[in-house]
Amino acid sequence: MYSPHTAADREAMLRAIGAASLNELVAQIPADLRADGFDWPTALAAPELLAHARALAAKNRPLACFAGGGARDRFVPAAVKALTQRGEFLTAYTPYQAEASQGTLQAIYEFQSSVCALYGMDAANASLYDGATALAEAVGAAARIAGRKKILLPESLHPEWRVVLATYFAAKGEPTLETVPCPTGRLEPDELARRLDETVAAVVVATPNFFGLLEDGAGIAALAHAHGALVVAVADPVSLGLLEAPGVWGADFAVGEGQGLGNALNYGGPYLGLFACKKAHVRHVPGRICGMTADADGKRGFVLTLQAREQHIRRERAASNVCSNEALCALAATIHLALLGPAGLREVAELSVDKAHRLAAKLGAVPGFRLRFAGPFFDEFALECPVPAERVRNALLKDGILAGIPLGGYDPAWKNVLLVGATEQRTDEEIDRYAAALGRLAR
Amino acid sequence: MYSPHTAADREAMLRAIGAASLNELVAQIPADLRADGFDWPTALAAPELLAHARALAAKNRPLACFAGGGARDRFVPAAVKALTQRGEFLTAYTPYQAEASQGTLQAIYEFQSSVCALYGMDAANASLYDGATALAEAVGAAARIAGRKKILLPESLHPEWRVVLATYFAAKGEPTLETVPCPTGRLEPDELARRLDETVAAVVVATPNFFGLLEDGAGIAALAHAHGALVVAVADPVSLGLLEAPGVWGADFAVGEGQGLGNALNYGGPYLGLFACKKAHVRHVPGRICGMTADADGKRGFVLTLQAREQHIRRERAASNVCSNEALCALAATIHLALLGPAGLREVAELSVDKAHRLAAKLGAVPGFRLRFAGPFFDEFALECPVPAERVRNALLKDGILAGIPLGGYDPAWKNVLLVGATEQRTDEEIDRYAAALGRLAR
Amino acid sequence: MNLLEKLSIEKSVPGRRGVRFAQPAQPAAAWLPETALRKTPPRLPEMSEFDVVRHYTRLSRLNYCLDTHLYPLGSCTMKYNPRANEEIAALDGFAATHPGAPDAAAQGTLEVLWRLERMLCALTGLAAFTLQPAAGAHGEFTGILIAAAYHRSRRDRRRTEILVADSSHGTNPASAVLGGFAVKTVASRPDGRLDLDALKTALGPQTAMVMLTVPNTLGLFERQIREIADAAHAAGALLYMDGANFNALMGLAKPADFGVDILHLNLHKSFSTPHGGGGPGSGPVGVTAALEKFLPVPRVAEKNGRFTLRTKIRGSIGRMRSWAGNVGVALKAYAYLRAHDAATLRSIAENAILNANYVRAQLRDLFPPAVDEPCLHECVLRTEPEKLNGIKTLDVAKRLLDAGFYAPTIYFPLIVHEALMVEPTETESKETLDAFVAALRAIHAEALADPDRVRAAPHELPVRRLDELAAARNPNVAW
Amino acid sequence: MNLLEKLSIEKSVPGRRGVRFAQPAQPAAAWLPETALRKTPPRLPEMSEFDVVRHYTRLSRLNYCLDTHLYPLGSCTMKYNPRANEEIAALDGFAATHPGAPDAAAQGTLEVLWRLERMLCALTGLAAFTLQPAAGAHGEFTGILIAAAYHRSRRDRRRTEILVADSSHGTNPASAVLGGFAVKTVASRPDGRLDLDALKTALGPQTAMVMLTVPNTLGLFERQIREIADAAHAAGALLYMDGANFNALMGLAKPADFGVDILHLNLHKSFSTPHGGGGPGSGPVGVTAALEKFLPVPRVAEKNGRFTLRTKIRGSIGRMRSWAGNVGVALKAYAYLRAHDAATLRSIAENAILNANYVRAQLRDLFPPAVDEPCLHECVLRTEPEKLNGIKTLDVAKRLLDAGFYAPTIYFPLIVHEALMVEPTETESKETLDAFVAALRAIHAEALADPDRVRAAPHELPVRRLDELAAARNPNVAW
Ligand SMILES: Cc1ncc(COP(=O)(O)O)c(C=O)c1O
Ligand SMILES: Cc1ncc(COP(=O)(O)O)c(C=O)c1O
Repeated sequence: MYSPHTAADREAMLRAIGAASLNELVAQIPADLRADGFDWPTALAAPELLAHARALAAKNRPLACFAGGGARDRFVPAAVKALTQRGEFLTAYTPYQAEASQGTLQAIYEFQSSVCALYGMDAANASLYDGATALAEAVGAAARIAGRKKILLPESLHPEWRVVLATYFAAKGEPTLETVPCPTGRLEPDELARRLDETVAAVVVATPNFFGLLEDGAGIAALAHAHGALVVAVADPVSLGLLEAPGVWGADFAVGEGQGLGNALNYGGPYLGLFACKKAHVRHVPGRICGMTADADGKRGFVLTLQAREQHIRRERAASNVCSNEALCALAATIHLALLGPAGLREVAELSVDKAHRLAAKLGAVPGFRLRFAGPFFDEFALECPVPAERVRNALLKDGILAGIPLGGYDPAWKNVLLVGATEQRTDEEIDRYAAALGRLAR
Repeated sequence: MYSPHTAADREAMLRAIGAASLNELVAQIPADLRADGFDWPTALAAPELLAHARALAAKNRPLACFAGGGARDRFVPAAVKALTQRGEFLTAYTPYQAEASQGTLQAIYEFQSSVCALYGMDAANASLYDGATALAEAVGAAARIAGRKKILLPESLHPEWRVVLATYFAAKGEPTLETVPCPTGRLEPDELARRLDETVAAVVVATPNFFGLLEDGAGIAALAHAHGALVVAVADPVSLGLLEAPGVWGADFAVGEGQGLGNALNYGGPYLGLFACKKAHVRHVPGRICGMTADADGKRGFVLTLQAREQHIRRERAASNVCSNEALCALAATIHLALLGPAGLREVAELSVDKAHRLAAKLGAVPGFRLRFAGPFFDEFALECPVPAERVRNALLKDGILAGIPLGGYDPAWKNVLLVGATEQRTDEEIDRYAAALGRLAR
Repeated sequence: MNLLEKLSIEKSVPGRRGVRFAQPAQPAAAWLPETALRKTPPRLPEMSEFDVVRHYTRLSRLNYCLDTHLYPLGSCTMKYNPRANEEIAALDGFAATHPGAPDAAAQGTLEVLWRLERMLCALTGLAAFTLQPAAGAHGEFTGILIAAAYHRSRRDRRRTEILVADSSHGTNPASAVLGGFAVKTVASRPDGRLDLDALKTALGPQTAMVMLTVPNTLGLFERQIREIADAAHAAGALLYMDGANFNALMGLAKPADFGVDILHLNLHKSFSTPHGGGGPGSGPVGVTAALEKFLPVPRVAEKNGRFTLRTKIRGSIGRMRSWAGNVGVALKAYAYLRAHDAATLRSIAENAILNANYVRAQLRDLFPPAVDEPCLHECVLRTEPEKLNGIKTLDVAKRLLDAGFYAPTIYFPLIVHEALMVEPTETESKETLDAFVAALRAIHAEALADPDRVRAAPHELPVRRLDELAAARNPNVAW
Repeated sequence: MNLLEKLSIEKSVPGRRGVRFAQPAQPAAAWLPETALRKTPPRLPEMSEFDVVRHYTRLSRLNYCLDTHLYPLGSCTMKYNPRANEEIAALDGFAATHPGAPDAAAQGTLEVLWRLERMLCALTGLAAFTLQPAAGAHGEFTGILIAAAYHRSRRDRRRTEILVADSSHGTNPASAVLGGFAVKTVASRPDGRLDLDALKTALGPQTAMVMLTVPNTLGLFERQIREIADAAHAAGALLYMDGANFNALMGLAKPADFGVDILHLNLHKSFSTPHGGGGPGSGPVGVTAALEKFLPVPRVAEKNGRFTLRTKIRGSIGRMRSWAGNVGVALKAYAYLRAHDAATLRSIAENAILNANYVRAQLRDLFPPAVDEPCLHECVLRTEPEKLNGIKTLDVAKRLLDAGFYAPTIYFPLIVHEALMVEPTETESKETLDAFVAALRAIHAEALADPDRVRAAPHELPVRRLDELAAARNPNVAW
């Protein structure tokens, strides 16, 4: 359909090749391995294809989104979309030929720099698949560096991310993962201290954590370091418009889900794995890294660098198997951050915090509902419901509200817990509508 | 808001200027002419602006569009939008500096060529405001060339276009416009012949005409030419994927509404005035024209040409006052036509014809409804209703159907007439839904 | 042949296909007479979709544009075109609405048009606007038809003449003639303003209207505008303001206070809608209450929050085009205006004025301003060939392209010899202006040191200087 | 410093603002402890919106890309990226849906995912697919974890080794190691195919899986694939097919018929989703019925036209990432596949094969193919420095950039000396290929006549050859 060849083209080309027919070229596929047809729908012409897609898209329901859990409904400036859709970015490959790819390369360098600035780190890569896989890579690197096998994961880390880590390391059997219970919703120093010993390679700490709560990063880092363990921080990059950078409070690695920086919700992907670390660990970074250099005339330029870590050079001895990453999402994040700047990012963070707190106050005031945990939270919070949270979520759909994520699917103990968040996108009207709907439910 | 200046920038610049304050620079506006404030809404931040616009857009109702009248719901390939939104096209000005504008200029040349190809003409301009104003310009040029004053306009020309012509020439008083009645829905040779004499500068003929009917272009042209009058043809460019070109059947000028070539409905604008003519008249063409030339090295290039016709050179002696035109819409049309090619354009035309005819058969079979006119039509037709057409149109809104344009507003004699059309976009399901709704109405 | 990029038709291959459609249930021959069908298909390119995308992407890259280069085109207000406006205008609800849809199905668009009209009234102090004109020149013509209708309504048939300033844009006299008026040009004084005495002499019972550009095309405010208005009114004439340069007045002054009767604005200039390589634009026309009834139809009316499109208004001049206007452009302007409060609107004008004066101040020693006093939104400088080895404005302009800047408007206004009309707009930063100033200063130095290099410019562009004369002598305007 | 374009941070001006937001009702200090707040704002650029648009527009123009240049990168399938796919994936209904939305609110997306899975099954003959992997390498890793789970489920703990071909992509061995397996490399024969005898020797009770790329990275079909499959199965091992090169097989052959147990496809290659400068991709993994239960969650299930997301499946290896996968990419692939019927899908493969052979035939006298027989979708050629004044593949690649072509994949597969791996894809026209062939032939001639010019290439690009060694020696990876 998208091939330009006319019958005349094909003939001329076959003649040039010296082949009698296309079949002759395909002959190396043994006849008994050829497909003899398959079940396939009729083709849709261009207008029908669009109409079909529109009809499908219309089967999804637009909702005022109070769900988070690592996927946030954040404002994406129109310029982000317009620029990332430029063919020069959209249709380029990984910048193997640096001289013909300076646009992509410089943008990656700016991306890495922005990530370092947010997380207070020295080095970052060109992106990974998403936050969860970035964490898996960081944990793997930390274990290699520390030469130890055990990783401590707090229960306050996203449960899906914990499953991803378990999946990643199940076959290899190492590093081993130990979950630290968080009955207060946060990683308690005592609980951690009890588990720290010379087998622990790294402690993972998410702040804001899965429940939206702020952890004592500095305290945890000090504890971990005292036992020779590395610290891997997980942080929402938007929160870092306001909160202290992990690199400052002592993290050795920092990862995050970057979707909220200029990327749409997309039902879960493509998202953006952010990965950063202190200088000492740069040669353990997985995936692409762009570095600054100069050309034959001394003119500044950028190249993919430290490729000796990578699979295409090192094969089975590579630091990771990552090849394609999420470059276009990273570009969106880079442009997004440049558009917002430190002041804009702070505004987004402050608005989200403010709205989440005002929402929490209203929801917590509905009879039967209360915040599950005490302590400062960022822009998400765990709401304890008098009934299964899934029922609450389903009931509010008819008000056009996605009330949050019911946590019972992750842990039966959380059956009545709804994870609720607000971003800069939520209006006062929507917040009030949510509270009112919950109020009606309580009656 | 979009200005980059910080307070420090302003100060530094004022210092360089040697002005104490901005006020000093503005001082040439006498103080008593300064505004002392005005009523203005509070500014909307970026997310609120988008939300506000979405809310407004949602107040328009999506309808299956069977309305035409010069504005058609046609399929626009995604590539048209992606390419016209490229900053290089979108944010360039009229290509005054040709060397830095070869992209726009070559595209205009291709546009002119495509228009000539469709209409069978030798020359075209870079676009005019819309079809109606293009006709006004053509009529004005024809009167100047013929050195005569009278223009014959058939009643089968779009009534709004007739009003536009009347408005354009009212103040000047010339050319004078005479409407030729079309009781059969078409321009009858006898009616025309009766009015043709040596005062007639031009005869306008639209085919397909306002009612969708095909006119006898060749016959009319022969008649007009026999009386020394020029022929100005009006034609939907999409119809020319199938129908004989006006230049072939004898028109001297040809104009059309080009919206259907790659441009959205946009509630009426921006649209695209197409203007073409035979070689002899090229120096009477209004607006921008791009021509091929060569640079100092003999390399091919393009420039705006024949500028001696234009207002910025000739001022009160210019062929027209047109300055800005509809360049981006013309670009969309150019890309659209390149994507479709002759075969694709023919497919669109055939689909529209086929769907309109199948629709007409179904609607005409509903008791009380019938086609108002006999004779071959293209993809629109006049449906005679048993009740005022406006009522029919309003009744079908609840079925999600825009049934057509009621013509009573143009002429009380057409009170019960609904102008109905179908394009390649209308599905069989929609056609059936329309017929069924009309059937229910008839009961 | 030596060329930059083949034409689409030169890339065409018979039988190659791009976008395809479904097959009709019946071919056209089933419905249409054979005689009506064309004998040969139109000579359009036959390309694959990919070929087309690549072709126009490559073509686009031959352009300078605002998104890549400073575009200091005087009188054109090439300010940043916010992408939010594009997103908003493209929203399906707006873009997919047929202009023949009943009011009930188009409330969103009608509300935008109505609100925009109210906002333009607030900005200008005028009573009513039409959004129908598709461009500035179209607006002028509309205004001229309104003036004609006004005088006609008063049965004053002597008003056959329109006075325009010699510094005016070419569209002003051209529009006047289109409206059937004779044009008389009034001279400017050495300070760049209209000569009030000359105007008074020219005014008479034959004068239908005075057309004035404010700020004028020298970037100067017509200080005596009130006197001009009074003189015109005293003579029974109307005052028309060409408001294409409204960027300099936004939030600072209301033309109604000047005594203006009719004015047009250019949404594609002052209000940030993109120029698209030559359009589409939008040239709304505002009038005083006395003239409102002459505005073209349709017009949007509001009652209790419901919006209707009025198509029959007694006194209206008629229709300037089909449908309601360049609605897509109006939407962008509306979005732009809603992004600002009153104070930031005013700062638009202030920053535009600051930028123009900054450029003027930095260049006045080498490129003397046509009038040496602070300007508003743009400054008109001059090249002095006699001091520059004969280097002309055209040469300077072409050499600027090499330096990575689009050229200013040149040779306009016509009353300034070797004019270079620079309008930086408020969206350009000090750093960009510094680079522009440095480039012009370097060209000046080069003109003294190596004039032939300047004369042969551009050197760094995809093509060298193009032969415009040859193009006009032997027009080749289609393949 | 001499540079192409400043960094965004170098264009930053303190206090300058781009996109702004509303002010919160209360500042953060009202809600958060002072100690948690950062002391210094992150060092991000402070730019106006216009600066940002101009910056990234200008940056973009430093790139070659598919939309402007042929991109004959072997193994990468750089085919046209239809814009319709972008439009569809960006539809609000799809793009704005939260992954935590209940099934009832996401029926549209779930239906697309389900249909796409069924289509991938139809194309490959396999029983089930997961769309969760975000790229090809991620898919490989998924497949390896499935293999491990399979053997574990059979309590077969001896299977610690994975066999890969020496021509395989680097991700194959790297993924195997990530899964905890030892990697053993099996050599290829001179005809570019895996050495079946060597494989049989290597196979044993320790073998968990054989990983094979089909067509292999030389663009050749593994004719003995069935024998390979049988041998692997006989040894109790699984057969994994790296299906990144599926473009050559689309509609022509179903991997399930080869005896493949697990395979991944690259939607961002075969199915036309854009590569975006390095991603996002999508690497769905397909398996036989016997292995279906090991697929990661979530999976989409259908019943009576209602779609549900299943998150708990006994036997599943778990989750490879958060949520359901790169849904936006899957949407584009779905749109692509729906635009084709079975016959045109097959013609995709045929035309891709035709194009590769056309290039091979036209160049084989100067750049000898690694294996001189008809290829499938790509051909691997060699530069012969010894006959070319020492000019190497790298030099040829850089010189090709000057000629207006992106370079082929070079120095891969590792088993071919001085490899130039050319994959034109089916969306390039004969004319483009002719130009590419002519350019390579010209470079060959130049290498003989003026080798220094070739060695110093590129000459026409924004930068000359960049120093990669210096970059790695002293990494500067952030401002
Ligand atoms: C002062 C002035 N008046 C009128 C116009 C005409 O506007 P338009 O090009 O939109 O017709 C222009 C545009 O260049 C202008 O600068
Ligand atoms: C043969 C082959 N296998 C695997 C991969 C890895 O795919 P990805 O880059 O999507 O991880 C590639 C990509 O280059 C490839 O060509």
